[in-house]
Amino acid sequence: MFKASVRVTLRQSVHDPQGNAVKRSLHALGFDGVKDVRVGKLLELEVDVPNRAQAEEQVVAMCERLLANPVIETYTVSVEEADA
Amino acid sequence: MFKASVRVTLRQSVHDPQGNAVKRSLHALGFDGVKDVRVGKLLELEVDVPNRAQAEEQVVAMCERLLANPVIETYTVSVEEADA
Amino acid sequence: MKLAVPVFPGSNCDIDCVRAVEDSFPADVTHVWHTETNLDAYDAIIIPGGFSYGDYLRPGAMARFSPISPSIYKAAESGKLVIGICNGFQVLLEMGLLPGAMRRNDHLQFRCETVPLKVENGKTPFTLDYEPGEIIRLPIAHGEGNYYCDEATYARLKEESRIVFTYVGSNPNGSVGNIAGIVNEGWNVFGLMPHPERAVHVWMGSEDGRRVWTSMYRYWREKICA
Amino acid sequence: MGGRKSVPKREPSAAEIADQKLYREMGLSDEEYARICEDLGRRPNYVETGIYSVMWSEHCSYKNSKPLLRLLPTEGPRVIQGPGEGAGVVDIGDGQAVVFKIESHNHPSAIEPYQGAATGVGGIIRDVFSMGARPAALLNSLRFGSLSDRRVRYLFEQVVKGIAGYGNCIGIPTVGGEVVFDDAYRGNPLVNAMCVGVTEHEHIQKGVAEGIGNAVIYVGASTGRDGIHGATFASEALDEDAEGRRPAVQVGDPFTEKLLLEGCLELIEKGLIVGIQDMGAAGLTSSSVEMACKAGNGVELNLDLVPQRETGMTPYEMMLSESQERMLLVVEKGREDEVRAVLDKWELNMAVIGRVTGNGRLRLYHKGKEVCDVPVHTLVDGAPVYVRQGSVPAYYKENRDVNVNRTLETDNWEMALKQLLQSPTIASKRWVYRQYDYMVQANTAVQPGSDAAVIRLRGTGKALAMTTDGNGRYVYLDPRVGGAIAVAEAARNVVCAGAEPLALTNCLNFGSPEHPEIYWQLEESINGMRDACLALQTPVIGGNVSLYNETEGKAIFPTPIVGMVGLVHDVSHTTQQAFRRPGDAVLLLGE
Ligand SMILES: Nc1ncnc2c1ncn2[C@@H]1O[C@H](COP(=O)(O)OP(=O)(O)O)[C@@H](O)[C@H]1O
Repeated sequence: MFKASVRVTLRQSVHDPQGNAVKRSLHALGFDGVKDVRVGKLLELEVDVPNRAQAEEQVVAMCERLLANPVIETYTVSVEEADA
Repeated sequence: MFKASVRVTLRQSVHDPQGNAVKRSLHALGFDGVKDVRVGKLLELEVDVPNRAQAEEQVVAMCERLLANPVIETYTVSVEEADA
Repeated sequence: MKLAVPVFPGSNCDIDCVRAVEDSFPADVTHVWHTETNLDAYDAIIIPGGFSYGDYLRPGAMARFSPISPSIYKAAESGKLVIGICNGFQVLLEMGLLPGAMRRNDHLQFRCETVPLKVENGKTPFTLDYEPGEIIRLPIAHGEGNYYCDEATYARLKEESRIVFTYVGSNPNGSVGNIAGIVNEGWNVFGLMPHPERAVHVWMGSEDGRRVWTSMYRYWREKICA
Repeated sequence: MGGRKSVPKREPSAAEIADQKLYREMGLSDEEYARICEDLGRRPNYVETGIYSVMWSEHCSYKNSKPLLRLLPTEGPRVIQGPGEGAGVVDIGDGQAVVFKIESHNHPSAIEPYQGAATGVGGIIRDVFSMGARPAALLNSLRFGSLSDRRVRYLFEQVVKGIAGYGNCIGIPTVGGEVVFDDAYRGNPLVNAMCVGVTEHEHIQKGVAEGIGNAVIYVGASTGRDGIHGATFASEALDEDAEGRRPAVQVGDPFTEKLLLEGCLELIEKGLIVGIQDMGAAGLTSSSVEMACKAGNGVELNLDLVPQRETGMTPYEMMLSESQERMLLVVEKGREDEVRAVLDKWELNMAVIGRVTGNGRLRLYHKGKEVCDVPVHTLVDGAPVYVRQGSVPAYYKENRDVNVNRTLETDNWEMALKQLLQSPTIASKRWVYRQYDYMVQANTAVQPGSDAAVIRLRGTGKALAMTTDGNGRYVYLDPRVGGAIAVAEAARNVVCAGAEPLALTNCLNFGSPEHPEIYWQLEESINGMRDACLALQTPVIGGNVSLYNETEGKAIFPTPIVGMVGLVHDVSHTTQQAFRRPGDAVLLLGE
C-alpha cells in the first residue's frame, strides 16, 4: 500500500481570486507581511499496487486524466510507503 | 521572504464527500487500486518577516484564526526560505 | 420592532429579507453595512444569505472578522433575537454562536428547490406560530448545507430540543440527523439553511416562511414589551 | 503571442511585422494590413498592429455579418435603445425600462468549460449593469454532443456548474434556458448566456467618452496577461491543436463582480457618470476606442497607471488583456474624488488612467514614451466590411424531394412515447436548473420548468416573461423557415406565460462565413427571423454573432438563438404550463 499526495495549483499566469480574497482578509487581521496567497487543492490517496514505481505512474496518470485541469492547473505528486 | 505551505484537511472522523466522489470517478476510470481519497486545501503564502521562526509563528496564528476550522479541519504548516 | 440586516460584501439576500419582514408584520427594518459597530438600537438581527466575501475560503469564515461582528456577539449574549439564514447560518457557525460546522453537500452540487421540513420545536421565539410536528415547505438554495457536529454535540442538541427544523423525506445535503436549523442554548440565536424570506406569498409557491417572522414579532411583543 | 508562441523578449519592429508578415498571426489579412498602413500613412508598430487586429476581428467589428444584420428590424414604439450599446433597452411604462442581451462564450467553454461558462455569465451581466440597470434574471441556451460521449458529459456538467457558480454567487436568479444534445455540437458546444435588467429611464447610461478633459477611470480587478487575443480567438475555428495554442484562460471572480455591480449602480444613482463600458472582449482597447468613437472624441491613456497584476507587462499585453471584472468610466473632470469615495466603500480598485481629448486619436503613453497614436474612427467605423456571396448547399436541394408527410409506423405507441420522453433533449431539465438559484431576489413568480419564466416587478402589479429558444436542426433543414420558427417559438412561450412580447435579442451561432454555403444559411435564417419579427412586431434590440463554430472542418448546425422578453400587464394574469385542477377543460388552439 502506498500513500500519494497530490498538490494541484493554479498556473502562475492564471488569476487566483480565491487567493486574493484570502490575502485581503489576512491583511485585515493585521498580518501585513503576507505578500501573496495562492489557493490550491490537496489530494491524499491510498493506492494498493505492488511497488512504488507503479504507484507513481498510476497517480500521474490520474492527474493527467482527472485530478488536474491542465488548461489552468499544474500538479506535483509525491509517493511514500504506507506504514501497515 | 519566506514561503509557507499550509495543508488543511478534514479530520479523519469527518466524512469527506468530495474525496468519495473522486474515488468513485477514479474507479470508473479503471484505477481499481485506489482505496481511499481525501481532498483538502493547499495554501501557499509568501510572507515577508525577518526570520523563519517568526514566519512559522505567524502562519500558525493565521491557521488558528482563519485558515482552518478546528471543528472539522486540521492543518500542517511548512516554511522555507524563498530564493530571492 | 426594530430589525437590522447586516450586509457583508457579497451578501445577496439582504433586500429579500427586508421585504419579507416588511410584508409580514409592521416592522422597522433596515440594512446595516458591515462597517457599522453598534447595533444597540435594534431588537433583532437578521444575517442574510449570499456569498459573503465570495465564500472563497469557507462559507462565512471571513465575515467573523468584519467590524460589525462584535456587536452581533453582544446582541446574542444580551438575549436579543439573532437569525442567520443560509450563508447567515454559516456565519453563525464560524462565529461560534452555534455549534458544529458546514461541509459541501454530499452530492457536491448546488441545490435549489422547495423542500418539506418538520417543525421539531414549535416553542422557540422563531417558531411560536407553528404547530409542533407540523410539516412545512421552504425553499433551499445552497452548495454547502451539509451540517456536521460530533455525536456528543448531536446528543446535546436533541436533549435540549435545539433542533428546530429537520428535512423530511430525502435529505438534500447529507446533514447530520437531517438537521436544517438549530438554536443556541438560550434559544435566541437561530441558524437555518432554508430561506423563510422566499416563502411569504402564495405566488412564491409557499407562504410557510412568513410565520418565522410573525413568531419573532409575537415573541418580542409578548416577552420583551410585556 | 497569446498562447501561440511565448511572448517574444523584444517586440518586433514595424519593419519586421511587415517583412515577416507577422500581422497574419494576429488574424489580419494582407489587404487589411495594407489598409492600416494607408490609414496611418506609415507602418503600425507592434501594439498598434495588435489594436487593429482585435478591433477588426469579427468579434468586435462584425465585418462579415454587419451587412446581414442590417436586415433585422430594430425599431418600435417602445424601443429606447437598439443595437449598438452594451445591451438594448425597451420601455415598460411607469418610467421603467427593461434592458437585456444574449451573448456567446462558445470557444472558451469548449476549452475550459467551468470558467468559460462562468466568465460568459460575468460578461453579459456587465453589459446589462453598464447600461444602468440592476440585473434581475439570467437565462442560457446550451448545445452539446451526445451524452454517451465522456468528454461531452464532462463539458455539460462543468458548463452547468460554471453558470451556477457565477450566477448563484452574485445573486442573480437563473430562471430559464434550454439544453439540446446533438452530435452536430460534439466538438463545439454552444454556451449562450442572457441577462435581463430593470432600470428607471433617468438612469439609462451609454458608453460615450463625452466632454473634452473629462477623466477616464479604470475600476475593478487588476490587469493580467490572461485572455490576450481572446477576441480574435473567438473568431477562429476550433482546430485540432486549439488546446495547445489557446490563450490563457480567464478565471471568473463573481465576488468582485458583485462589488463592481453595486459600486457602479451607486455611482449611476448619484449621477457621477458621463459614460461607462465593460472591458469585455479586447478589454481596454475596445472600451476606450468605442467610447471615444461614439462621442467623436479621442482618448489619451497613461498605461503606467493601469492597475497590474503581473510585473513587466507591455503596452501590447495591457491593451489586449481580457482580464475579467473590469469597467471603464468617463467622469466629469473634478468629480474624481466623489467617485473614489463610492468605490472605496465597495472595496474596489480604481485609477484615473487618462482623459478625453478633442483630437479624435487614441494615444497611449508608457514609461514616458508615446507608444500608440491612431485615429479612433479607423478602428471602429473604418473597419473592413465583407459582403459575401452565398450559395445554396447541395444537401438542401436534395432534401427538397423528401416526403415529410410520412406517418410514423408503429403499433406500440406507448413505447414510442416513452422513447421520445427519454431522449435527453426532451426529458426534464430539473437536473440542470436545480443547480441554479432561480429564486434569489424573491421576484420569481414562474420558475424554470414552464414555457417562459416570470419575474415580478415589485410595486407595479406587472411582471416580465422571458425565454430563450432556437432549433438548429430546423434551421439546417430550412434556414429561412427555421429562423422564423425560432422567433415564433419564443413569442409563443412568452404569450403562454400571459405576456405581450416586447422585443428580442439574438445570438447567431454559425460556422465559418467564408464558406458560401454557411454564408447562405446565415443570410437565409436572418431573413426568416426578420419576417417573423415584422409579423409579430418584436424588434431586435441587440445580439451577438459567433461565427467559426467548427471542428476539423465540420460546422455545427446553424443555430440562431432568440432571447425574448414580454410584459405581463397584470401579474394576476400570469399563466403556467402545468395542468392545474382536475376537471379543467383542455383546449387545442391553432392548426
Ligand atoms: N440551461 C437551462 N437553464 C435554465 N433552465 C433551463 C435550462 N434548460 C431548460 N431549462 C428549463 O426547463 C424547462 C424545459 O426546457 P426544455 O426541455 O428545453 O423545454 P422547452 O424548450 O419546450 O421549454 C424550461 O422551463 C426551461 O426554462
